[in-house]
Amino acid sequence: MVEKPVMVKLKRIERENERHRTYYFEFDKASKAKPGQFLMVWLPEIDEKPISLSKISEKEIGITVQCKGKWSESICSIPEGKQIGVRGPYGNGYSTEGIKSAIIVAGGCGTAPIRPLVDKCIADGIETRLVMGAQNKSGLLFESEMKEKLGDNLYITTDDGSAGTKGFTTTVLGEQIAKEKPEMVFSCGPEIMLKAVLGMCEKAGVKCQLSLERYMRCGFGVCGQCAMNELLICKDGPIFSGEVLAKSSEFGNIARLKSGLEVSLKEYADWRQC
Amino acid sequence: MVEKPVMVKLKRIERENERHRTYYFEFDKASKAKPGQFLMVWLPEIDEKPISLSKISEKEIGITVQCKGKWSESICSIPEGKQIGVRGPYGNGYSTEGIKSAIIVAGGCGTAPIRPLVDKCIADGIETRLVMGAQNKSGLLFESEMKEKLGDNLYITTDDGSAGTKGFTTTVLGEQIAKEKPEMVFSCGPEIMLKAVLGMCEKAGVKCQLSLERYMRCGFGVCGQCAMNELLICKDGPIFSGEVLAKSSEFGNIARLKSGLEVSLKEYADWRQC
Amino acid sequence: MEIEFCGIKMKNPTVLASGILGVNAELLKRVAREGAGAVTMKSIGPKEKQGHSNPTVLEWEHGLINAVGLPSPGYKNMENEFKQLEDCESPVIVSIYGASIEEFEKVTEGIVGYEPSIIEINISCPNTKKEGQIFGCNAETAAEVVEAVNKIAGKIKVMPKLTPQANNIAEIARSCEKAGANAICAINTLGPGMLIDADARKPVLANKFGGVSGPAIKPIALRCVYQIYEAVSIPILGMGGITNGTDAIEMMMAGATAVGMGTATHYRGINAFKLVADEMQHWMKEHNVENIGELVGVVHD
Amino acid sequence: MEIEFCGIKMKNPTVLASGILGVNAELLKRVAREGAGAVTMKSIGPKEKQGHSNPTVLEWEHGLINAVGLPSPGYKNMENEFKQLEDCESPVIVSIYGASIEEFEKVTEGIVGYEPSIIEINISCPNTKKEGQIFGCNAETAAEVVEAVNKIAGKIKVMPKLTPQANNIAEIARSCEKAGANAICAINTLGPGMLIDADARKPVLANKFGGVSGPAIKPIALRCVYQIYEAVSIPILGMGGITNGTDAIEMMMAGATAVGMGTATHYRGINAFKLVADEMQHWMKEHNVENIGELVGVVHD
Ligand SMILES: Cc1cc2nc3c(=O)[nH]c(=O)nc-3n(C[C@H](O)[C@H](O)[C@H](O)COP(=O)(O)O)c2cc1C
Ligand SMILES: Cc1cc2nc3c(=O)[nH]c(=O)nc-3n(C[C@H](O)[C@H](O)[C@H](O)COP(=O)(O)O)c2cc1C
Ligand code: FES
Ligand code: FES
Repeated sequence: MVEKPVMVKLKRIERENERHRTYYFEFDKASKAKPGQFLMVWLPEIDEKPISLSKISEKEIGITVQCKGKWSESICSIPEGKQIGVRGPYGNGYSTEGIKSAIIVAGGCGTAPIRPLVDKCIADGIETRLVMGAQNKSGLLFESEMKEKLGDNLYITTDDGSAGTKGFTTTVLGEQIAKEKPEMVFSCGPEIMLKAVLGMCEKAGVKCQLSLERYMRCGFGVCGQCAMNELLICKDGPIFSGEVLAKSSEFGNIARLKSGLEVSLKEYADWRQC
Repeated sequence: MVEKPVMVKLKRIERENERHRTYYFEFDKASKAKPGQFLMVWLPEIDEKPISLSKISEKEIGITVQCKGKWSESICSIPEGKQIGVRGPYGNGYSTEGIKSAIIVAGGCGTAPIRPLVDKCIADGIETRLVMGAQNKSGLLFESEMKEKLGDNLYITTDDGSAGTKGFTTTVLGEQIAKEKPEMVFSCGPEIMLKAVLGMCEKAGVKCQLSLERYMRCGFGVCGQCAMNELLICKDGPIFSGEVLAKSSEFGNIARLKSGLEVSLKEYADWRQC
Repeated sequence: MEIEFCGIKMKNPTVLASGILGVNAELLKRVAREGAGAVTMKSIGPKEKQGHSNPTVLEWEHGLINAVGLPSPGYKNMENEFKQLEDCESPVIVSIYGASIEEFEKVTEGIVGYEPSIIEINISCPNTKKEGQIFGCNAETAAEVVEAVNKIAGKIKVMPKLTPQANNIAEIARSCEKAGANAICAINTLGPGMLIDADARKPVLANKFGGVSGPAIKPIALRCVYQIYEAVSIPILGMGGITNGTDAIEMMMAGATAVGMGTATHYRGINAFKLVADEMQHWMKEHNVENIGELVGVVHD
Repeated sequence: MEIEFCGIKMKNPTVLASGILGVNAELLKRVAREGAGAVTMKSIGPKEKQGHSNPTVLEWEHGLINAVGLPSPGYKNMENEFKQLEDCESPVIVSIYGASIEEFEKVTEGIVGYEPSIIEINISCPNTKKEGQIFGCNAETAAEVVEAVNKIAGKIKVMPKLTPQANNIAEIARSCEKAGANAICAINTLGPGMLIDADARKPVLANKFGGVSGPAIKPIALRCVYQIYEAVSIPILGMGGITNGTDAIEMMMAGATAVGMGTATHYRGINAFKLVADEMQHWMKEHNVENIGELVGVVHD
């Protein structure tokens, strides 16, 4: 259980769409991970990044990456059969215990950790609706797989209307809560979206679990880099309940750059952009 | 299983005779030790010495010390209730497997490891004779206990005749082998005696296991200090079969001082004297 | 378990080490709430600094290794944190670093107004080129830094943090004491060390080298504190590999008045401080020790 | 798995480190038989020396700690051992120490006639006052010792053994190379460190301080070897914390041509050498490496 990278061979690489790839490999330590947990993924001499598990099974583990920066462009150029370094799984993961009905809201590459969550909800017999959004059709992830698994319970939105309903996921979330209040809302996506999701849930009196993101170093709760107020995203999170987030002055507002400098979420997002 | 001393409380101290004391304490790691194994016994700021287990049980562990030098005089002055440091057990111990009859030969403070060996032989249903010798009556150890356990199978010798037969243990050993050949001879005592025991066993065609002694440092086979030819007394021994010893040019001849200097056994014994 | 450490009252002898968790005021307050007798902020530098790229913090079989590289928002950007620290339930130690005497002076000037309980002078970081160890391996330069900081610090206590890489740590401590240090902190991470991944055929840390902490370094830390205790009469904040109550007691016996912990939070959680303080108390009861202060330096008797 | 180390042929890259088992010829031959590619004798001094009192060698949670204190019969009393070593199946390295250049010279003169494969110059023992580290922490004195020994050694190869306590081990290695060293051995034990027993309220080693070896020091050893490799072109005998095949491969990747092991014999038995050599071979097969030499220094690419 030593937290240093293990090199694993990329068994299979799937092109999800223009900008997203899913990488499959064997990594026993993650075979019983919870949806929402993440790995630190090391590309030697490039960088190491926290990446959510987008596939959890005994047979194989998957991660889905948006190709856009130095690290992610690098991983996109690695061919099948080559190795990457992984350590983890880290974080707490979503909790589905005792829940009978849920709405899941996924935004952009936030859909990655939602995939194993959907599997888990179905396995647990939870009545599940999924609202999945992206800027445009080509940004959608796992569309056909989700359609297959959820049928009419899948609701798609795009900012430009190139697929599904034109507009934001939160609009559909509002409609769905109004139609039938779920016991829990699960969500992952841009923090600005999560903030809106929290607001709607609070108003409707529905519990929620939201997945957050901050720049990380250790990933296991030592360095403090990922702090949001007194919370460590890597260890206390990345999944937080709405109750906890409602008390956080930094949620939706403030994040830390690599130096530890506190900046507005907007400035952080410009630096970060995922 | 880390080989550093553990402080244990001296529960009980028994005065065996003028010069020998037995110390009892609890030390779980040794509760399943084999007769012939030893502990490294640490007296803070004094020294650390290898000492055989003279009592092995779930309830308590015992060691028997001859008071004569700096370290042993120190332990003799420690009152009940105080602590000493122990690590181990070390070494291989005597093997009683598959044996039906045995003669045990104990010389001087070599009687210490023989005590648990007698218990083991009895428990294993081995037909056991014990030849126990010392310079004089006051040097004998565990006499009444052995008498009780072995009855007529106990043979005592003293150099000066102050108890038992006057003479050497080896004389009695010869008689006993002649009377009825045992499957195994076990022995512990001065190396000169052990050398004689080996000679008699070889001549009579009887197997033997002899317990040796050398100056030690680590006690667990790393430093090489206790070497006798290519053997490590602390780890390959301290119990060796007659076959192995017969091939050793140093057995009965040569030992190493603290510096590693090879000297005659006599010179070593003068330095060592136990 | 209350102690006094160079005039500062602490509810127990455990102290959060610098660079662990302490990036913001709220985490420091959380650690104080979870039992730490005092808390240390992550070392603050003269200007904004990114630190090294990832991987920066890794576990290995016997501890952690890190090359975070002293990231800092810079002392000018930390007003917000200092203000929020006013109601911290435990004393706050502010750790500072610089690449020159002038930088140390600048940072001290910038933070002294917030009146931390102690200013820790980090002259011992093994994973940056310009800051750190170069000051801590030489008795004269170490003393110069202490003297410079001390002048500006006024009545605020100053405590240089030393490196085990120094060839004569006792001499360096003595020289710092003469230069006005009110306490000594020892040790910073050991090394640097290096991890290599055989499959990747590469060093694992992006910086290649990093400071080693945790259980592996305890014997070195004990020796350093033992030697410093013989050399100075100011109190020592001892750290390096402490993970349980017995470790802490050993460190105090070697000569530490208070004990720091960093890596332990990985093995035992943020409440490591409460756990260790409880274990120390348990040990004291078992051994009929009334006052923890009795144990400081006893192995020297 | 055959390699050549500064002209010496070895059946595999594993070497018995000095001070472990190697007190007499027969044990050295046993270790050679149990698989070691080369064996090193316990360091030999100028005269008979008792070493420290017990406890001298202890295990702790992450390795060993020892303060044996360089006991030695003295080079004059070792003729018997040298004679018996003539039929050792692996090359024999003779390790020597001294408290002055003159002592190093005397010992070299005394043993050079026995034509060991390599003379290892121990300038790095951390648990004696007069011998050891004082020579190994300074580039000039290190070079002086190497030069003096080298002059007497003639065609016999000489290999100084360095300490991780040196503040710039690369510089020391470079300076030894210039002074005529044919190889570098790194590292000797780390520290010194110290164990304290809380119940006894005492340091456990009679000498209080001792050198730390085994798994705990591997990251430090890897860093030292890495840095030395960048500084010199003579081969390196890398050691410190190697216990299995992967450790050995990592050490070679850092820059070692051969790998020493001492503490591993405690964890894995005297046949540690065969076990580790087998594991290395297994690793090579799995990774399609034909020649172990390909791996030397690869992390530097
Ligand atoms: C991730 C990490 C970051 C650290 N950052 C700093 C730092 O910024 N300043 C400093 O003085 N020490 C720093 N240290 C050293 C610790 O304060 C402490 O001296 C060292 O880790 C030994 O204690 P430990 O074994 O309890 O962790 C850091 C240690 C770790 C593990
Ligand atoms: C008990 C013991 C005795 C040692 N004696 C010597 C010695 O006499 N000369 C020497 O150069 N190194 C000596 N060393 C250091 C080892 O040769 C080696 O450099 C060190 O232990 C690191 O390797 P390891 O981790 O594989 O043990 C000794 C080490 C131990 C554990
Ligand atoms: S990334 Fe280090 S504490 Fe979260
Ligand atoms: S005493 Fe160290 S090897 Fe036997």
